[in-house]
Amino acid sequence: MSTLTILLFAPLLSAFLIFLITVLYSQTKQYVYTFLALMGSGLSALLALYVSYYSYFEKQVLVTHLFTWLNIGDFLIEVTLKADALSSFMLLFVAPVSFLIHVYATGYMNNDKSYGRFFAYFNLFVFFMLLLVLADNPIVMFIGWEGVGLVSYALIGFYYEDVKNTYAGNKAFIVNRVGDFGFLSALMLLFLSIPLGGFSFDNIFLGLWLIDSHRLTLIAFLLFVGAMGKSAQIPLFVWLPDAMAGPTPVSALIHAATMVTAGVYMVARFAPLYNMTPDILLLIAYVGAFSALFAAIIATRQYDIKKILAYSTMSQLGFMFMALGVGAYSTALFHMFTHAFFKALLFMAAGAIIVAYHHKQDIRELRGIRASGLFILMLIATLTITAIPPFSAFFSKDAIMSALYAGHIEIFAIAFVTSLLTAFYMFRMLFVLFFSKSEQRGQPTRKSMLYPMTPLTVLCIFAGLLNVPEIFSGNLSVSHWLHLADQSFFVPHTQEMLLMSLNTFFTLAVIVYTYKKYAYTDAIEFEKSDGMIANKFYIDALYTKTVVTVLEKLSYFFDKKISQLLIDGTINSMALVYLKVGNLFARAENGNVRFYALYMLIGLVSGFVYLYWSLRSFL
Amino acid sequence: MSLLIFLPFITAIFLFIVKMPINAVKSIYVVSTLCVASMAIYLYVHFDPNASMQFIENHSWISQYGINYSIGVDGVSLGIVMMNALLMPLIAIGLYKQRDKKGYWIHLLFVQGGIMGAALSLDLMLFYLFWEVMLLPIFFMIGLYGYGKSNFVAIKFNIYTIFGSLMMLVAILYLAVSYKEQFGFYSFALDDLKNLKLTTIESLLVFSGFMMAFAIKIPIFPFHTWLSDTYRSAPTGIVIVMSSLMAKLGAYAIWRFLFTLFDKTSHQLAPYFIGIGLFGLIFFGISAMNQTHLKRMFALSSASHLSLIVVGFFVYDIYGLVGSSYLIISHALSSAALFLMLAMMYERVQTYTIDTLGGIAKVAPVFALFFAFFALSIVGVPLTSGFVAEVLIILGAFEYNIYIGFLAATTVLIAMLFMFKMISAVLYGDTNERTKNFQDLRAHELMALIPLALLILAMGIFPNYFIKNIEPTAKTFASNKEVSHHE
Amino acid sequence: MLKGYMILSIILFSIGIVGLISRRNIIVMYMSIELLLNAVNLSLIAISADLADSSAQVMSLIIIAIAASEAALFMSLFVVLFRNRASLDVNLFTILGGKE
Amino acid sequence: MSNEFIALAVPAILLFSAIFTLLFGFSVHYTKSRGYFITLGTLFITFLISANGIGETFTLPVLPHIFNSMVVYDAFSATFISLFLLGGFLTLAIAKSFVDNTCFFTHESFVLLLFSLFGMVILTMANELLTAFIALEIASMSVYILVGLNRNSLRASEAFFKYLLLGSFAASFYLLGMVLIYASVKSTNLAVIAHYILSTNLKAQLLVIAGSMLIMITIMFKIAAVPFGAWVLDVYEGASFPITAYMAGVFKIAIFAFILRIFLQNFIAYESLYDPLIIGGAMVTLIAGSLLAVTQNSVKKMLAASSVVHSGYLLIAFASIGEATYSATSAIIFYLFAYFLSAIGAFGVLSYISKGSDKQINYDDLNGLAKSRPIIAASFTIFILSLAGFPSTIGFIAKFYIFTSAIEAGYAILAFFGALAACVSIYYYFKVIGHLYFKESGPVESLSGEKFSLIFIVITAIVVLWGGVGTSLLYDLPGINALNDLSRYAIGSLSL
Repeated sequence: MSTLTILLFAPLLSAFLIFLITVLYSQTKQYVYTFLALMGSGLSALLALYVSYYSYFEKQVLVTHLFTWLNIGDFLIEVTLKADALSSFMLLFVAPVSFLIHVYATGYMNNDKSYGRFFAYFNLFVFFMLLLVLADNPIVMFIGWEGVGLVSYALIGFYYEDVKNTYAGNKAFIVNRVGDFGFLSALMLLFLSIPLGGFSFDNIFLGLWLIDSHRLTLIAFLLFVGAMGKSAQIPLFVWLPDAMAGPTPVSALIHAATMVTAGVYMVARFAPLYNMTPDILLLIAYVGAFSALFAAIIATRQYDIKKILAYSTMSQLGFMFMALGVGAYSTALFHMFTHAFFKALLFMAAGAIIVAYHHKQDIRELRGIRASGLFILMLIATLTITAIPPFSAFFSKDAIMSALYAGHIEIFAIAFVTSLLTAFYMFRMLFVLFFSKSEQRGQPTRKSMLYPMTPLTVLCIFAGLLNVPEIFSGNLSVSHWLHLADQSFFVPHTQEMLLMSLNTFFTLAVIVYTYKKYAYTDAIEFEKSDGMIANKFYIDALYTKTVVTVLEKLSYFFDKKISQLLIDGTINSMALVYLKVGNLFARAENGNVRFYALYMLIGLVSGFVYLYWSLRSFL
Repeated sequence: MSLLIFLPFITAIFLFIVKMPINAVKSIYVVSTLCVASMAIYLYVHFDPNASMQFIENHSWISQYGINYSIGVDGVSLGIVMMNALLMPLIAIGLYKQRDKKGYWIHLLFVQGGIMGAALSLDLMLFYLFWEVMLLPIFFMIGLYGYGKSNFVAIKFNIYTIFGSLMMLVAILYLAVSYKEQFGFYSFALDDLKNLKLTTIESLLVFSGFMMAFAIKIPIFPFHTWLSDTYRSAPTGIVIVMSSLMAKLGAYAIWRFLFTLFDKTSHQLAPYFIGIGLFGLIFFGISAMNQTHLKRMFALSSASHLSLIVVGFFVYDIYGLVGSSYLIISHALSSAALFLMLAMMYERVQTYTIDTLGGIAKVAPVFALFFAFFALSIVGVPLTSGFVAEVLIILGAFEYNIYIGFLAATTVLIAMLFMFKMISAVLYGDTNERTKNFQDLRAHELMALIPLALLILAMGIFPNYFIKNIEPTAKTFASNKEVSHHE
Repeated sequence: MLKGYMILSIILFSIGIVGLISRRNIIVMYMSIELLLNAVNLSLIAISADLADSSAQVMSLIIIAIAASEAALFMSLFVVLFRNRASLDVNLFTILGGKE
Repeated sequence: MSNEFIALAVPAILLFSAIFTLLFGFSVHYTKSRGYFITLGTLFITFLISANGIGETFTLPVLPHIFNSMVVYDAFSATFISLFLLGGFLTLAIAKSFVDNTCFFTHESFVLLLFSLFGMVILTMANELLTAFIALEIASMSVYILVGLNRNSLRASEAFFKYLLLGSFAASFYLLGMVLIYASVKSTNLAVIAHYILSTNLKAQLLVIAGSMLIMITIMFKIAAVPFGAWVLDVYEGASFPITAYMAGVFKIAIFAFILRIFLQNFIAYESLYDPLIIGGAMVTLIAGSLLAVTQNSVKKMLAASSVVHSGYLLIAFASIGEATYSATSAIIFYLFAYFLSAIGAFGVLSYISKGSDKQINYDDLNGLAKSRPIIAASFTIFILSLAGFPSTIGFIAKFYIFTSAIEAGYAILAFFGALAACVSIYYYFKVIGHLYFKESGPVESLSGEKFSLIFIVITAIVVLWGGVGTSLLYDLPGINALNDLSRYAIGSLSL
């Protein structure tokens, strides 16, 4: 039993146990589930910390070979766990954050009738996520990849009594599957293209240079399609807002901190491949940029807390993809790192508010709530997301900005606008919630929900220190640790300084404007809640029209028209015609003996005619 | 090994003759099928992956025409044999409380014997015999225990399939006669007929004769119209047999006979059949989308998967072959389980229409769990056997041609189109008065379903253990391909 | 010489056939059948005379015998039919037949 | 015992017991069942005797100095004789219940049956055209009367009328043909004709060809090949069930015995000339027969029409005699055996159900039979399957031989055609099974089951099954192989 094995299977085991208990004995006390769930995630969290520590300081790579999954022809798939720098970095925040959110969930889901089922899924999710992270070949990674999608499907539709939730789940899974379609095809092509057998990442990267560039571009693109699906980028983002139908901890863990970032992780994982396909990189950058802007714009007209946060997630993911697009992989990952913390925190706070104010989610109804503790947490998180120094996101985002500035100025412009919009909608939410003349009080928040937030808050503030740029006499330690195939770009310190200050200044300006607009006013009431933006630019409607309806019609056409009418109709009518002919023929058999004699005569004559014809030469 | 074939027959005849209470009939059925299953497992354990054809038995039957009773098993047929042996007892266990008709079980035994014989026989005449004999009990069961206008459906199905088999019969005879012309004596043995030299047009015709039979059985695209009605009005036992065994038998026969006898022709025609297969894959999948009758939906979904199997076979490289034979097994398991659960559901709510259902998860969580699991295993999510098979087939398709590959990969999308909607509509939502006192799975039903679920998982997580039995045989065929490509 | 007889018998045979098909009265039909047989007899006799081979005459005698037995059958047939339907018109006897 | 004895014994016994029954019928001691069992016994004994001769190849002219080698007794005739004696035996045995339930089965009927069998025996042994004709007429005339046996039934008498009229019409063709042949060969002995054909050139054989054509037409009439078989539906419908079975099964065999002998011995030379005709005839027969069969509502007429289809199959084999003599001939023999078993069985079941009434049995009259009389239904199903050529029944093996011989002769297209016809036949045959099993029965009247007939029906059914899968592997029973050997010997005995 190696470390990684335990790390991976602890959550699975607890999930399995919880599942068994729920099935076998439904009157189980809640604390049993709690204990099991926290054991599973907690254990893996500890080990994750150990592993990443090990990898960070010892610069060692842990490898564990479990078993051979498949071995046909050259198609050799080993199930091997591998914690290199990248994986350990992922572990570093995935496992602990999951643990914290588990703790939070124990409070959030308290006295829920399907408490056990929830934690079974939750632990299962952790397992798949870790599998995704630790996999050392793409196929196993894909298994984890689909696994998380599956669990998220189950968790979105967690409250299945309302069918709409399950439909949201279906939507999420189907859209993800579209991405997976790209991913899988990419993997197949990749395997067929690399000459030497074995399919671990190392082999792939060894073989890359033998693949012709067109094929490679195609592969890179398809991989990115997969990433789009998971990370909710244009055009495959539609599922993310609906995914908020699930319980808030789910949104916090799966649709903010971990799963949705898998796309980023995957692209970073394939960095060597992407470095060989610059045009796809550019595409990624643009997709990221537009997704970010798009999401930010929509977010300005949302009223549901979780929806707003969902769009902000999408927007932040957009930032990460921009960074990837210009080849600043470690920067992207670092932003993902900080994002995990502040977004988790935001969701948790939102969840706390939702619980406290009996499951109201519309900020117009929640106006003027009074909860100082939550307000502070919310404020810190919001400041972080708007990248105000010295909060962690400042460092990560600034790094992205400067990278963009060095790389593509137009993308930089988009990013800049987006960040201002981010400030706008985040503070809009904040002010509307907390700064209002009207006043309402809810129940106090449970301890088990508050405790996990505190470490996250701390991390929000200080996590940035892990990767201080040398401009602040830091040494980008994370980037060095990851030593990904980053493309190097240089921005003069003066310019970078200027950028930062401009950024910060404008952000503050926006915040002030927002304060003027929303704090203690009813501006929110006067916003018209329809129109382009509020309706998400009619994208959903568009998809419904183009894809769903067409498929429905096609289905009807195939089944009713082609199968039943055309083919089956033909066959049946053949039988019918045969019967008709038979009846006609039966007429000839009219029972009159003279006709029978005539038939005989006809036969006789024709026979002799034939004989004459064939023997005429002898006559 | 003949016992595998004849024990069911003997039991059936015994049951037919002796009068006894229905429970005794069921238990005898279970016992005998379990015996068959244990023998099959013995077979599996002693199966040597690297030897080609084993457990061979050979006796002369009609000597003037060189027709022999010769049976044997290899990597190709192993899967079918195992499925046939394993599923049959599970049907009885799962439906133990239902189906209080003696004939039902007798016919099922006949079917099992027939399928077993067809899967094992190495002599074309013998194969044809079992292939046809199999139809009769199915015909009777549809007519006797079926729903709706079962009489018409039964006759239509019979004519449809027998038409195909007659074409095959003529083809077989043609082979035998031309063998006599070339080698001076009749033979129907597969190994002899391999050595035939046929002209292109001859082999083309004979090939299509065979293919007609198989295409109707499977069914692939234009021959599928008997499918949905038959599934709809057939009783569960037969639906399971059809979707999990009979159709698979057709697919298996493609490999066993067509690829063995007409290596080159298969290669020449491969593109067309791949095209038909892909078309069917998408066509059936989309047709299934807005079906309201669950059996019809699953009928079309299995048709879609079978088209994928056909694609995998005709791609004709090691990945395709192995993947398809793996999909045969895994889909047999999943669909059998699903149809079993449908029967259980029908017993509880007396309906198959989706709209009238809903909220089952609330009242019967275990049922819902299993149902969702099997449905997902059809969709082919990771850790289920379907995933492995689909990955392999897609890989083979990509190796064949990149565009084919993309089309084959759409299978990961197709199945979802209807599956998830169906799951939501049936399991989720709130209960209605039909489903509000829906009883959860009983012990014997669990006994039937759990093995299937475990097998599916095991095949999904440790595929290598299962595949190593198929692979060597597939390798030989794939290497044939190399040869015939070079020539 | 022979040719003439042959032609005659052929003509008779044809008359018989035509009569069988064209006439509606059963007795007339029977008569045309007799005509057929006798045409054959005639030709046999002629051939035997031509070949100076007596066996043909034996044959014709046998045929006549057979014709006689047939006559017996037909007579009984007339009785039966007439008793069932007071008529011997062929077109009346069509209750059997392929048509439903 | 010596073959000479057999050769004389069989027809002699038949004749004797026929006359005896005829006389005995007038005595006061006569009861129907006695007459029945006398006939049955005769048939059984004669069958045993003749069956003694089969299984080896031999040929012996019977008392040539007396009969002027008009009749010959060889393995061929022995085989056929035992075949249709068995057929007659089974028909009569199964018909027991029918005979008991009907008034018109007087002693004359048994006499006629025996006479007709006698005629067939002679026909099979005939080695000379006129003898054959006399035999044929003896047989046919008895059958004519048997058809019209039920004087009070309009159907029966009409069937009698049609059969008689057309039969004598056809017979006249035979005579004309014989005359033409005689005119050029100066003899009607088959051996002489064969020698003539071999020795002279085609120009000198024009008359022979025309004559053979006419004879063939008569035969085609007898075996009800389209367009000469128009009578078959009406006559089968009109005749009472046992007689129908007798005609369909037994009489056909005798006819084929003759046609095979004369074709193989003499006209094989014209085979290439006739093939197109026969092929055309086969196709037309198949089409017409299946067309007629699908449209019928009465099961009896359906079986009648299907018998036309079966003649079509036989013609397929017949067409391929030239290229594949051995396999085709043995196929024909096997097919006849298979067909007469199945047909006698099927008609027998019908007669069993009809309980002696001459009412038509429609499909709906079979409804729910499986519930009321499962054994009858089961055996009926077996017969039907065998007629449909479903595997594991003897009918399948028969079709298998037919198709094989056709392909071997190079007429793969004919085999394909036959397969299509078989596919159509599935429809009307399985309709019967459907009605037997799937339809709900009306009021089930319990008829007093005649055990005797039932037993024989079951036995026949078992034989049919055994013929399908039978093999000498399991026990030392004669299986399919044995039957094949029989036909081999039979053909071997013909002087080819």
